[in-house]
Amino acid sequence: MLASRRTKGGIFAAATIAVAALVASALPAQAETGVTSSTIKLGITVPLTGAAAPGYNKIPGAMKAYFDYVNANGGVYGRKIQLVVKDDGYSPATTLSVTNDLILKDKVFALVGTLGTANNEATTRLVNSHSVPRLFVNTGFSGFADMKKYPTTFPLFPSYATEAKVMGKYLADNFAGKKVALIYQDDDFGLDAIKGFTTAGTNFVAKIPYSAFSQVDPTTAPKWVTALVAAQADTVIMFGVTSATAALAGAIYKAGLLGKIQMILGSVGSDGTTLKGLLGPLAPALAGTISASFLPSASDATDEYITLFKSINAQYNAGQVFDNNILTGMNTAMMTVQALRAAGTTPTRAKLIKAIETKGSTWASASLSPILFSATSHVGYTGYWFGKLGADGNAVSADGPGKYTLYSTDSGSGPVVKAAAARPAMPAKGLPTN
Amino acid sequence: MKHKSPLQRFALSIVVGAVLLLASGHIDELRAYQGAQIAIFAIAIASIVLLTGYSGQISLGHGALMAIGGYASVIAQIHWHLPYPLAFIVGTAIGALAGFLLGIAAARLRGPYLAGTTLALAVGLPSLANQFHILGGEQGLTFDVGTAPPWIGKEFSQYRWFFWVCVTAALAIFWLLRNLLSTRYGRRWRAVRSNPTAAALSGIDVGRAKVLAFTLSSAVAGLAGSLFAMLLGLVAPLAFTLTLSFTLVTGAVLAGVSNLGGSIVGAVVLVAIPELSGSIAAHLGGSEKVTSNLPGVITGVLLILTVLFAPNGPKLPHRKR
Amino acid sequence: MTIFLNTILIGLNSGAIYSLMSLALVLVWRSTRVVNFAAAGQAILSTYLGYEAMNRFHNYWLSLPVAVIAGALISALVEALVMRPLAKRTKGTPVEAIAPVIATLGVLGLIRSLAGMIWGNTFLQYTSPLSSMGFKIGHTTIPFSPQNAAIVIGSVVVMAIFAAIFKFTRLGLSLRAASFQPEISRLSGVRVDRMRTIGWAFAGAAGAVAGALVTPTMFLSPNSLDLLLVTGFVAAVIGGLESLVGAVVGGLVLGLGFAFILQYIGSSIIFSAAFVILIAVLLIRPQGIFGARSSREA
Amino acid sequence: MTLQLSNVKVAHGAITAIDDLTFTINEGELVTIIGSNGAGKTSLLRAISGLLPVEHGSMSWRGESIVGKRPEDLVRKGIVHVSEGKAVIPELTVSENLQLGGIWRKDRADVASATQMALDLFPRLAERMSQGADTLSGGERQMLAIGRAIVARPQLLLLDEPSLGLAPLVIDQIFAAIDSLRRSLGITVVLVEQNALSALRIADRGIIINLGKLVATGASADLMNDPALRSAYLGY
Repeated sequence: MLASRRTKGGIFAAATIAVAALVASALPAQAETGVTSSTIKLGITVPLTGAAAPGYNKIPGAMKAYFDYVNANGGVYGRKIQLVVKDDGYSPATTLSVTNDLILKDKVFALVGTLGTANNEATTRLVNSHSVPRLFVNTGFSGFADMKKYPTTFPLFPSYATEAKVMGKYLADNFAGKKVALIYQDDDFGLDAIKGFTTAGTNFVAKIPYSAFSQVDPTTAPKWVTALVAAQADTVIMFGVTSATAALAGAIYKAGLLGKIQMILGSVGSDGTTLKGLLGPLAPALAGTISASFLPSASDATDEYITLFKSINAQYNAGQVFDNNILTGMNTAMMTVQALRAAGTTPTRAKLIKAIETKGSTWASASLSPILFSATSHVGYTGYWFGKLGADGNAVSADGPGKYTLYSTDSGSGPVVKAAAARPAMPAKGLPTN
Repeated sequence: MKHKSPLQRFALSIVVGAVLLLASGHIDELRAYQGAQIAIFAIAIASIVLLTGYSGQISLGHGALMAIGGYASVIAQIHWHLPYPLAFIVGTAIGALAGFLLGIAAARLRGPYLAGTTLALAVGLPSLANQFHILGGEQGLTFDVGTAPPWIGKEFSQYRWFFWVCVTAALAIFWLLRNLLSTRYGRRWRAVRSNPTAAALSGIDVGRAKVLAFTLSSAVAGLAGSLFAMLLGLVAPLAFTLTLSFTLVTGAVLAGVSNLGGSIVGAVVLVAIPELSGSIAAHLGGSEKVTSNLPGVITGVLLILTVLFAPNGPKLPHRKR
Repeated sequence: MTIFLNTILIGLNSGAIYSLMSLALVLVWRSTRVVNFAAAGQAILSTYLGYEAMNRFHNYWLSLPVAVIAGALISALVEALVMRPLAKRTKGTPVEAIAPVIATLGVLGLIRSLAGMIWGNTFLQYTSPLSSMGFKIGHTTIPFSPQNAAIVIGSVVVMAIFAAIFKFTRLGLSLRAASFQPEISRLSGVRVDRMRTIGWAFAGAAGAVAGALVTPTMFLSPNSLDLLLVTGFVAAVIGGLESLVGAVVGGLVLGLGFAFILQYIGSSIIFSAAFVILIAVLLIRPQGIFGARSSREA
Repeated sequence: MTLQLSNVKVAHGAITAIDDLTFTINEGELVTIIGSNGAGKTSLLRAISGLLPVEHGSMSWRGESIVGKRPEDLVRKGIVHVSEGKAVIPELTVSENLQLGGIWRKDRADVASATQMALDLFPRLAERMSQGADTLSGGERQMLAIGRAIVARPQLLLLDEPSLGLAPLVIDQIFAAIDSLRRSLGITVVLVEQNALSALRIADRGIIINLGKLVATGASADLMNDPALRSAYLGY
C-alpha cells in the first residue's frame, strides 16, 4: 500500500515538475516568483517562541547575518537576499499557516532551513503543489531524502539513521567489549537511530526510551542513572535534544559517576555552548564526553570557516554568542548562496533545484563530510567525526586542532568508511564564486 | 432562529452554503485556507458549546478528541483503504465512542475535576502516538485526500476544495445541531445545566443526559479532527497539543459558550487574532527578541480584554438568554 | 532495594515541587473558585525577578525573598486588575465558571511572551550555592543532593507556614471564612475582596518558591515551568482542590507515582500515566482524596 | 430616631422588591417586619446591611447615610445582619464561627467578654466549641448565628427569620433569647418574621409590608388587635 501510494505521489510529483519546467521554459522573460531585479526573497519557519525555541531561535539571525555579509559584498549577481522569518512555535498547524503566508502572500522564491520533522511534513503538500524549492531542511528524519515524495526538498544534515550507523562503527572500533546503554527520545528521532544501530549490529545492555515532553521533569534524569547502574553500563549513548542531554550529564555527575560511565552524544544534543549554559556550575560534568558532529568544532580557532563565521557574527549579529546554532545557520546560508548563484542570472525554481542536483556536491561548506547531492539523490552530508568535550563545553578532535578523522557512509546499507577528513577550500573571504 | 422548522433551517443552510461556495471562486488561496480553518474551528467550538453551554460540563481536552477523530480517519484510509468521505465518518464514529467512554467517567465529575481529567487527557493522549507504531510516531501519518474531483471544475485549487468540504461539513453539522437542540434532548441538557437537582427531580436521568452530550460533542470534535487532519495533510502528536485544546475553549468563550451561532464568530476571532497580532507586531518592529514575542503579548492582551469586556460573547440577534 | 529507595527519594523530590505548585492552585481555587493557569506564568516571572536579584546581589538566599515577594505582588495584581472585574461582570452568566479560566490563559500567554521579550527565549542559569552532588552513603551516591533537600525542606516550611496561618491566625480564619461563605463573611466584617487578593498573593508566593527552588536543578526559560503547571493541577485535583493537606498529598502521590512508573515501566507513558492515576483516584472519589464533604459547583 | 428610610426602592433585576418604602426605627426599639412570602422583607434587610444596592431613596443610621455602603463597613458601624437560613459556616468549628463575629475588632478583651455573653445566653454552644458547625442541629446553628452577631457588639441587629424551620420549643428559646438580649444591651433590633404572632409578642412595634410596599405600622398590641390586618397579613 505504502509503495503504491508513493508511486502515485511520484507520478504526480513528476508531472508537477514537468509542468513547472514547461511553464518556466515557456515564459523566460517573466521574472520568477520572489525574484526581482534587485532582490531574492527566501523564507524560513522555525520556533522563535515556546518550549522548543531556545537555541534554534539563533539560527535565522545567523543566516541573516551571513546574507547581509554577502549582500554588502554585491549580493548574488547584484540581487540582495532577503530572509522572511516566521515563528511556528514548533506546531505543525502553525507551520502550515505561516508557510501559506510565505508562499502565497510574501511570495518567497524558496524555503530554506525550515525546522522540524512534522512541521516540514505538514507543508509538504503545499510546497509540492507550488513546486517551491525547500532547501536544507533542519531535521534528521531520513524520509525527506525520498525524492518521489519530496521532489523539491533537500535535506542537508545527515539522517539520524545514518548517524547511528556511523556511531555503531565507531563503537565497534573503539568500545568493543564495553557495556553500552542507549538513551533515546521515543519518537522518529530515536526510532530512526535504533534502525541505524540495528544496521550496524550494535548490542546494548539497556535501551531507555524517554518521552520528548518529559525531559524538563526533574524526575527523569536521576532515573536514567539508576537504570544505567542497574544494567552495569560503563558507556551510554545519548540520542536526545540538548536539554535532555544536559540533564543526563548533570545526573551522572551528581551521582559521582563521572569517569565511570562514558557519555557519547548524538549530534542533536551536543552543542557545547548550550550544554555548558544549561549545566551552569555542573559544567565539569561535560569533561571527557564524546560527541559526534558533521560540522567542525565551533571553538576550533584553526578552522578557516569558523574564523570567518565568527567575524561575520561579530559584525552582523552583534550580541549573539557564537555556537553550533550560529555555525549551522551560517553554513546553511553559505550553501544557499552557492545554490542561488548556480541557478544563474535569471534564477527560476526549476533551475535552482537542477543546480543543486547537478553541482551541489562540489560546493564549499564548513562540514567535514562530503555532500552527496545528485540527480538521483537528495541526501546531503553523511559523515561524522568524533571529538571529546572539555569542561568548557568545546569539542576537541583527537587528532589535534584542524585535523579530523571522518566516518562516512551512504544513506543506505553501504559500509562505513574511516578516513582523514577533506573538504573544498573556503572561497576567498567566504564569498562564493561558483 | 428558534422558531424555524428543520426544513426552513435546511433551506437556510443551503442558501448560506451556496453563497459561500460561490464566493470561494472570488477569494484567493490564502483566504480559502483561512475559510476552511474557520469552518473547522467553528465545528470544534460548536462541539464545546454543545458540551459546556448546553450540558454544563467543562472540557479542556477537546484537542485530544480531535486527535482521536483525526487519527481514526487517517488509519481508516491507510489501513482499511476507505475513501476519505467514509474515513471522515469513521473519525466521527470513533470520536463518539471515545466520548462515550470518557462521558461515563465524566458524568460523575463536576467542574474543576472534569477540567483536570480532560486536561490530563489532552497532555497524555497525543504522546501515545509514540508508543504504537501504527500511529506513526512523532512525524505522524500523512493524510492525502487528493485534489478536487474532476466533475467540479478544472481550475479548482487545493485550498478552494478544502474550503468547500469544510464549509459543507460545517453547515451540515450546524443544521443537525440546531435541530437536535430544539428537540427534547436539547431541553433536557439545558435543564441539566441550569439545575441538575431540579432536572433529576423532574424525571430526567442526569447521568444519561450528560453521557449523551459528551458522546455527541466528541463525535463532532472527531469530525473536526478529521477535517483538521485533511487540512494539515497529516496527523502528528505536535498537531494536537494542549495549546489546541486551550484555543478551542477560548474560542467557545469568545462565542459566548451557550450560543451555537457564536461558534462562527469565535472561529473567525481565533483565525484573525494571530494574523492581527502578527501584523501589529510587524508594524511596531524592534529587536528580534521583541518582534518574536510581540504577537504573544498582543494575543494575551486581546484575549484578556475580550474576556473582560465581552465575557458573554457576541450579542447576536434572535437569542434570549 | 537500593533502586527502590532511590526511586522513593526521586519521587519525594519531585513530589515536593508538585505539591508547591498544587498549593498555589489550591489557594487560588479556595479564594476565588478559579483554576489559575496563569500560575506557571506568575511563577516564571517571579523566578526571572529572582534571577535578576541574584545577578545584582550575587546571593541566592537574598534572591529568594525577592522572588517570593514579587510572586505575591504579581499574583495580587492579576487578581485585582483582571480577575476581580471579570468576576463582577460574569456573575450569574453561563460563562461564570469558564471565562476566568480563559482570562488566566491570556495572562499566562502575556507573561510568557513578556518574559521572552525581556530575557529572550534562551536557557538561563539561576544557580544555587548548594551542591547538586548527591549525598554519599558509604560508597554509593544517592540521587538526593543538598539542593534536593532544600526543595523538600523549603516545601515543608512553606506548607507549615501556610498551615499555621490558616489554622492559628485571624487572617487565616478570615481567609477560610471568605472562601467558604463570602456573604456571611462580609456580614461578619471580613473584607472579602481583600481576602481574595491575599489568597492570590499567598498562591503567588507558593508558586514563586516552587520556581525559585526547582529552577537551580534545571534551567530558566519562558516555558520552563509549563510542565509543572500540568502536574501541579493534576496533583491539586487528586488532592481535592479544597484542602492544603490534599495539595501536598496529591503532589506526593503524583511525584512518587511518576518515579515508580519511570523506574519500572518506562518514561514514554508518563503523561498517559498522569491521566490514568487521575481517573483511578476520581473514580473512587470524584471529589479528590481530600475534597469537600459537601460538593460545591465550580 | 436612628434608622431612617425614605422612599427606598430596591430591585432584583427587572423585579422590584421594595417600592417607595418610608419608615423610621428609634434607638432601642425592637421592631418586627411582617409580610407574606415574597413581600420583600429579606430584600429590605439586605438593602439595609448593604448586600443589595438601593436604586432610589435614602437610608440613614444615626444621622449618617448608609446608602452604597458595603456590609463589611456597616458592621464596623454597629449594623449586624444575621441572614436567612441559619447563617453559620459549616466548614468552621463553633468556636471559629464565634471568633469570626469579632474578627474585625481591635478590642480583644471586649471580644472575649462578648463571646462569654453569647455563651451564657446559649450554653449549648459552650459544650460544642471545638465541634464543626456542620454537626449542630438547626436550632443550635441559629443560636450560633445569633451568637456570632453578639460577638460583633451590634448597635442595630437585623435578624432574618430566626424561627424558620425550627421546632416550636426551639423557637420559643430563640425568641426568649432575642428578648433578653435587647433588654440587657438596649440595642435596636429589626426582626423579620413570617411567624408574626411570636414576633409581635416580643416586639415594641410592627411594620407590615406587602409586595414591597408599606401596608401598616403601629404598636404590636394595636396590630395584633386589628381584625383586618389579622386576617390579611398575620394569618390567625
